[in-house]
Amino acid sequence: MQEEIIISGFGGQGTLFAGQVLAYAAMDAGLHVTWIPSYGPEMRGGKARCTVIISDQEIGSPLVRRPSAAIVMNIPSFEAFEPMLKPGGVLVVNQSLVPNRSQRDDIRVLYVPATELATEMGNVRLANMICLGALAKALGILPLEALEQALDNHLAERHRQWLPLNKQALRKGAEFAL
Amino acid sequence: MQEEIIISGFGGQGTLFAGQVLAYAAMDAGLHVTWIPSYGPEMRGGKARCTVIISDQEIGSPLVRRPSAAIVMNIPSFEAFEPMLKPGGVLVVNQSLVPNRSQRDDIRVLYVPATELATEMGNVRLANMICLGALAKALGILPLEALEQALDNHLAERHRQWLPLNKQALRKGAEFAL
Amino acid sequence: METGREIPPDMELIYKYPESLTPKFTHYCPGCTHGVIHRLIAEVIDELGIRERTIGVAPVGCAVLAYEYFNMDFCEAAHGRAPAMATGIKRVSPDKVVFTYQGDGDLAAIGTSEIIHTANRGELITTIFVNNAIYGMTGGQMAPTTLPGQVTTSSPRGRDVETAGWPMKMAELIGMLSGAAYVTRQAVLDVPGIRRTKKAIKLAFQVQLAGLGFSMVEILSTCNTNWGMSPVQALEWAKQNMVPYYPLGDTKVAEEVRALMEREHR
Amino acid sequence: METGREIPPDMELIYKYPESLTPKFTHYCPGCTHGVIHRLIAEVIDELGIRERTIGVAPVGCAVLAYEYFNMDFCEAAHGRAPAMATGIKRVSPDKVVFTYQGDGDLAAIGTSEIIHTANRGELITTIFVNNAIYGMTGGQMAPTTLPGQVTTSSPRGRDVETAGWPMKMAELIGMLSGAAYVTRQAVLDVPGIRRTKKAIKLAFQVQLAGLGFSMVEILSTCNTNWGMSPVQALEWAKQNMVPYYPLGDTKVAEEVRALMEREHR
Amino acid sequence: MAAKGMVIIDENRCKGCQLCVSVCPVHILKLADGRFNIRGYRPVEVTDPEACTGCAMCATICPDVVFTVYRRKVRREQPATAVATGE
Amino acid sequence: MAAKGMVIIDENRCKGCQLCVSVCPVHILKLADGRFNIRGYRPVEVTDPEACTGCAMCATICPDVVFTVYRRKVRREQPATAVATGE
Amino acid sequence: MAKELWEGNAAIAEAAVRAGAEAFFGYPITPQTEILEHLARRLPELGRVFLQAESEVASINMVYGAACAGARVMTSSSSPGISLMQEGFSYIACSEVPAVIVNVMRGGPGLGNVAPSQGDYFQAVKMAGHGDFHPIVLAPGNIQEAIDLTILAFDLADKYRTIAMVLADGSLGQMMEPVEMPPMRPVRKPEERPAWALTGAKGRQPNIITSLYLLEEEMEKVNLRLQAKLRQIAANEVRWKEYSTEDADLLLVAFGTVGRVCQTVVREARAKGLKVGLLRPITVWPFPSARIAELAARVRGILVVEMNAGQMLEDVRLAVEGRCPVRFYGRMGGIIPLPDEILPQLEELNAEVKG
Amino acid sequence: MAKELWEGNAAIAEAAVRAGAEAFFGYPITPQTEILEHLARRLPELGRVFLQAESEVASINMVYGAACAGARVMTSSSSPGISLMQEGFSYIACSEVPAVIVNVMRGGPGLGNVAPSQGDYFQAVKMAGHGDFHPIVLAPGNIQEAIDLTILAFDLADKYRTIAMVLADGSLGQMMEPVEMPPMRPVRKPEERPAWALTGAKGRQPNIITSLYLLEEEMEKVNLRLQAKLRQIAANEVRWKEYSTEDADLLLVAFGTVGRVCQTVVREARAKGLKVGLLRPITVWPFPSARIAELAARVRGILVVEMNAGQMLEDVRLAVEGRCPVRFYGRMGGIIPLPDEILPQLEELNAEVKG
Ligand SMILES: Cc1ncc(C[n+]2csc(CCOP(=O)(O)OP(=O)(O)O)c2C)c(N)n1
Ligand SMILES: Cc1ncc(C[n+]2csc(CCOP(=O)(O)OP(=O)(O)O)c2C)c(N)n1
Ligand code: SF4
Ligand code: SF4
Ligand code: SF4
Ligand code: SF4
Repeated sequence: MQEEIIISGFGGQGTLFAGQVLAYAAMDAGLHVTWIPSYGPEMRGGKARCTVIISDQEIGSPLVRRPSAAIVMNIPSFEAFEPMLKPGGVLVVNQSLVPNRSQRDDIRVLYVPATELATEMGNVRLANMICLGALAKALGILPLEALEQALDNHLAERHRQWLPLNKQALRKGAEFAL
Repeated sequence: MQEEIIISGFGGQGTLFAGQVLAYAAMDAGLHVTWIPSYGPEMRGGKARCTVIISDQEIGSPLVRRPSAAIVMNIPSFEAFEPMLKPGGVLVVNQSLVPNRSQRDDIRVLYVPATELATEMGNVRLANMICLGALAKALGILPLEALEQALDNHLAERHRQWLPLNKQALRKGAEFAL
Repeated sequence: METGREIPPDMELIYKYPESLTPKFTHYCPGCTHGVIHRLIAEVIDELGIRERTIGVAPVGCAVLAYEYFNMDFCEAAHGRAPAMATGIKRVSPDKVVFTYQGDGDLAAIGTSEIIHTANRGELITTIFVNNAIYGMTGGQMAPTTLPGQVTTSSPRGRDVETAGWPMKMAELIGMLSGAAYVTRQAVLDVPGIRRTKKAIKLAFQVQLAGLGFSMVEILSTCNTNWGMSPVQALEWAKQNMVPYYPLGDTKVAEEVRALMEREHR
Repeated sequence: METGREIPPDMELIYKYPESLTPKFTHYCPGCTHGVIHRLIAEVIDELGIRERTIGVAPVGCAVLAYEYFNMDFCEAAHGRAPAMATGIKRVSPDKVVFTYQGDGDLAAIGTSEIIHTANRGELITTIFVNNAIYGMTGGQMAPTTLPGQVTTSSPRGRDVETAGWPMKMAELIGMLSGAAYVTRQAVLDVPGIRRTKKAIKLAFQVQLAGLGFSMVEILSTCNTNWGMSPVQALEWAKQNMVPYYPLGDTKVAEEVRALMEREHR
Repeated sequence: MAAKGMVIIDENRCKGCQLCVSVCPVHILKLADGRFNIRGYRPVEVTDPEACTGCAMCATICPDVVFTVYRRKVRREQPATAVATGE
Repeated sequence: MAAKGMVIIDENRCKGCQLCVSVCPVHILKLADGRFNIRGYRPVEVTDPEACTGCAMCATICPDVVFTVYRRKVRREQPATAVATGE
Repeated sequence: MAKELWEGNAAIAEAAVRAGAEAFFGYPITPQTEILEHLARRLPELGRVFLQAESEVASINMVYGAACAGARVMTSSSSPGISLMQEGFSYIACSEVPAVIVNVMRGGPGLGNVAPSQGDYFQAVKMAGHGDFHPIVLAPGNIQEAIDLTILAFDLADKYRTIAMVLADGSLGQMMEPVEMPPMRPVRKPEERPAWALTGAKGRQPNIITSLYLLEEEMEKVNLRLQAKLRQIAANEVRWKEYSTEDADLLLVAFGTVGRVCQTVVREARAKGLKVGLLRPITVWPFPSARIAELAARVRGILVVEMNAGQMLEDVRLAVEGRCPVRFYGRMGGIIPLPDEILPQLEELNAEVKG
Repeated sequence: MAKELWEGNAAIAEAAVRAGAEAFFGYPITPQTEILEHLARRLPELGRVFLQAESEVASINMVYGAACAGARVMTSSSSPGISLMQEGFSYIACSEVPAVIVNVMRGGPGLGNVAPSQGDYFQAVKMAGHGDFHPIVLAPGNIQEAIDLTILAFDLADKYRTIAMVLADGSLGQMMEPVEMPPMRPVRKPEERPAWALTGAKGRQPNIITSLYLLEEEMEKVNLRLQAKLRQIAANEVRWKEYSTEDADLLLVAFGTVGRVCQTVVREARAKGLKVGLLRPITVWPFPSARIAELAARVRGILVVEMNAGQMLEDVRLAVEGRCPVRFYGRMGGIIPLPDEILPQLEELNAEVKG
């Protein structure tokens, strides 16, 4: 088993953190995992993406050209990865900011109005967890509990108060993958 | 024809300049020549020596371990080069500062009281020219006139007033090689 | 640029986009004072009409891409070496106007030796020194100009003057050197300060044009991103904390420069 | 040492060879003041009884072989970097006494940045700065401290302040930095000056021992060889030409140091 | 009565830093809400054009040269850009 | 009457720079003529030992630590090396 | 022992702490500033020395000083900063004091960019500045290795009194992986410092540390000693990893991040029926030349893959000495070659050597 | 034209003047200070620019600036000073501006001594600081060559917009030989400066000179351009001299001063009946690999002689690729190997390859 996941969006959308939560969960589940970021030249804003590879054997390349799954939180990310996704792959689209629709029939696409839902939940920054919940559910390599555990174990002190909401967000996202 | 000449003494004894006069003369005579100095670590005083190679063909190594001729102006120089001289070579010893006598019978040794003679002539710094005169005469590859020419052409302005005395010194030295 | 809105005939143009800036968007963070300083330099160069004979030297720092934004010949120096590079340019092109644009890490840390000797030689160049009390580009480490107690990523408990020393007052230090003709410290923290800063920048270039010696304008600025504040808060913080430590005003005005100033004010 | 001459019982020893010097002959030119300064440092270290916990840092310059002459742990720094090296030593060995010995090329040219930041951090080290207005070891090129009009092998027409700038006054510059506790300029050009210089060196070491901050003694010296004079003439030339340009005396005395001085004089 | 001054806003240059908002003496600048420019920032808007005095404070503090400023002619002429420096 | 002071000269350290000669207040130092030390320098000599005051000026200016200096005891005691610094 | 998720730079920094580093002197530069930032927090809280220097030139000379004093010391930087340390390296090398250097390489030449690169291979393995010397160079391919090799670097530096360099690239510095962080070693007490160190000449002859030898003969002696040391290191310390080389027809040689990328290439190539093996040097100096020579006699061709224009390639060719064809594939400017571009290169080579 | 007796350093300096150098920025260091001293006199009297910088770091960045302005510019130094210029080299290389560097090598590593050496060969030919580039490196074997190659350096630097380095050793810098000093070339007028240079954006788009390329793709493009340029130089500019190679059984390869020493060795060896030839590279980068490969196929063995621990040796081995045995003889610390020590090495090699 090996999943190559790309989580991509603007800086500030929490794509890197979402990837780390996934990585922590995979690690705690005893799987091999690599997390590798890539940024744009801008100091602030600009692209922010990470590649997370989860595998049951030693991981070679920490980067892939054709991911098996992706979360795209803005238009450029959709345009970059929708075509590259491996057949049978899973694509989570933050519908609130990405009007595009995929024409591919060889992948599973989940359209999630993440930003809107997050705003409803009281913090726009929860969009990343909503998308992550959807992805995790769809991939099914890790139970939601594992992600929640990861949040419990690794969410930074100063964000602790957001713990419950983050978990809710995961579950809300998961609903889109039913 | 190739002569490898080492002129060696303390700094301040004019060994480097003597070598340059020789080099100029050789050049003006259309011969190949190299002049290469070597100093000790001291800022002032300490060893000062040069190797002059004169040849009728292109010169390879500018350094030799066994010179065909040498001027030694102090004891360490005598000890360094007297044994190394090639058989048939010429050794000019500044007798005033070097009490040593050579035991070798396969080289020609000229003992010249250069420092004393120079002092008599009114400038101790003429010792180098006296030794050079002796060497040149003994080697016979360059006529004294060539060395005088070299002095005419290349003696630094500020030393011009010493020109005549330098020439006298050459001739005085030459007498020891008769 | 927004159009379709026609201007009433009795309106006169008060402020327009400087010719010495390219139309490019900058990569600077929102509210970063680098943008203000770029603009002031461009305005001065426009006013002096020297754009076509000015050569700029960009630093390594957030302003590393300055050459994208200034509409003139430009080069990008090694970290801290802009003054040496500018010296090389000016010595072989004495008829050109040469300026360096440097941050506090660039000028006051790695580039200390170059700025001091360039100033001491009295090179006919102008240095714009942007003091934002931190390393911006690399993500907010301590600079030689970081204030006592100021928290940065490399002084997590705040700058400890016992081990890191006190912030360096570069305008005062450079002002001591004989080759420096005009050295001043200004701030772009409010509108009046920005206007004074522009005057200083203009004078600095005039000093170069008049061949009077080295000129430098140190400018107290902000780095809201690495200070972790809003742009408006950052201006306020700088006023509260930087200005008291770094007194504003001239630290060196050579005789000839004073004369020049007076002529200017007539 | 000459012997066989017995000392009358009513004679007391007034001056003897310092323990902190090795018996080696130095490579310095006859009459070079480096020798005098070595001796003074050694006498001070003897008097303070710190030889066994002192670590010296030699420069690149004529004093490059200082480690041969001082009878204590020593290392040889890269050209100009002695203050950085001393910083490294002192930071990991705070109980040791660390000093650098540097020439004007070493400290005021290539080593500008290191000495300034070391002083500004207030490193607890002592720097002996030998200002002989020239590069001695390399055969007499212009130094940052070379006097206006002074002829050197790299300023054959004499130092031109238009292109080379004015000689740098390091004691004044370093004195400006907050981390510097004691900075002074002395001269070893005559007996009284030599005695004052020794006092200054002693105080500089005491400042370090008391943990008060960075201390530096700039010492006006001679390089008779490259100045092309006799040793005695050289002392005279320096008095006539260097002293007027480089005023003697303290350029920085921190409060605590003043207190220390007073205690010393009681 | 007609506005003493007028600003033209190059919306896409705006990064929404609000420096101008903080200095406008007549408080007629605010960030657009719900609206984003091509770089994803909420650009500044003029709430009451009539009140603009043409003081050019916004243009003076704007790091991104968003403003072009006009002012109703007054008696004594002045060099254009000079005004930005408040002379 | 016996000399107030006395110097011992470590001849082979001497480089004949004459700095001591230039400062000796009683002018009793000069370079040996015709004589060289092991390093080829003419070492300094005391011409009139009786006249030595033990002022240690020679030792104070000598770059090569050639001198050891003694002085006839006087009333108030002093620490040895302190004298070299003239205190 | 439970695994923790560490970012490469922080992991290297923490490994230095665990290895007993007494002092760090450095200057910020992307993509390794997190090393400095981590140590800015950790070392002071442990009562050890952290100092942000005014430049890389100052950093390396502070390191030189601290090393002379006998402390375990380290600095880290990235390409341009490492270039500025070349003179210091040469002094340290000649003085034979131990020092650990981390170079997290970025795209060059010049200011370049902050993306991962292997463009400084030559600079790292061929010299320590001017003169005849080079450091031990360790090239981690993943974060666990980065940790283990950082600790090894301290030990080798001490053992051989030389520079040990950890040569990583930006991607390794910024990626995260689960690793086991070794326990904390006790720091060496001042009184445990080596006998040659500058600790004050109390009850012993002074210790002198210098790199100046005016007499040619002495200088040559020093060089002969240094060369002997290098031969000894070459004999004892060569390290590398092999993957599926037993039956390989074709051999990949790659180090660091590209090395691990090639692990994937091996899997995919074998899936396609190509008998491919991989040799990943762990020490790039000393270089596993002997082993490569052995394999070269067995395989039909070698493909060297690097994130540069072909630098380690020369060391491979020196080892192979014509025994089999050696081809190269590289990307520059901060681009990491991916399996799908390397595979075709292997197929080409295969066609070439088969035909 | 009459020959004049010139000292190597002064000759190099005067050659730069004759080549039309507009500016020199440098810092004193033995054994090349005479270059700086000569130019301190000559350039100002010709109304050109001489500036003694505060350090080598400043020198190289002043050179960088002057080069960007389109002036013909040079600096010179010796080993430690060259190490300090590495970052500057890398910037100049990436920016593609022309600059001439003279390195009169001294004994190393560290402060070393001021005696002649070839210890910086790797540093010179393998890189210009960090990143994938290296300068053109010219290695004179006598003073006439030093003059001619200094002038060539200016022309090649201009032609390829790159660094051209004259790599000499201390003995060449200080020896004297009769030479022909070429006539003075006119200096380029300001208005004749290249179109890419920074001369003020009057009536044209601004010229930008940078070495920063944030996007990996752009940075790679630049690198590909640089590599293409290096290939072009390698194709056009290889230079070497051969002595008695026509019928040689054994080949000597040596550059610079040792190269000329080996000329004597050839004579003496042939006198002893050994058929020895010599190849003396004039350009050590680009290296005469092709020619050496040819000869390697013909001769029975090769002896490489250097004043270091064996650096050019690697380039020879890369060229030979096992075609014949390659042996090495070197001296270090500033010692010049003499014919009487090289000859026995040849005889050994002869015995080995004959047997
Ligand atoms: C030789 C070298 N060292 C370090 C760096 C990394 N670096 C880039 S910018 C910078 C400092 C930037 O701070 P500052 O000069 O204050 O400018 P700012 O970004 O704050 O405007 C550093 C250390 C580099 N590029 N080169
Ligand atoms: C990096 C480097 N640059 C240059 C030199 C050559 N060098 C040796 S000593 C010296 C200057 C010596 O002058 P100073 O510091 O004034 O000491 P002095 O010899 O006058 O006592 C120089 C430039 C060097 N050794 N290393
Ligand atoms: S990081 Fe700081 S200095 Fe850099 S652009 Fe952002 S605000 Fe400006
Ligand atoms: S050269 Fe000058 S500084 Fe050096 S030892 Fe001689 S006199 Fe002293
Ligand atoms: S100051 Fe400029 S950039 Fe900032 S909000 Fe106002 S208009 Fe926009
Ligand atoms: S001062 Fe010292 S070295 Fe000089 S002459 Fe007198 S005794 Fe000799």
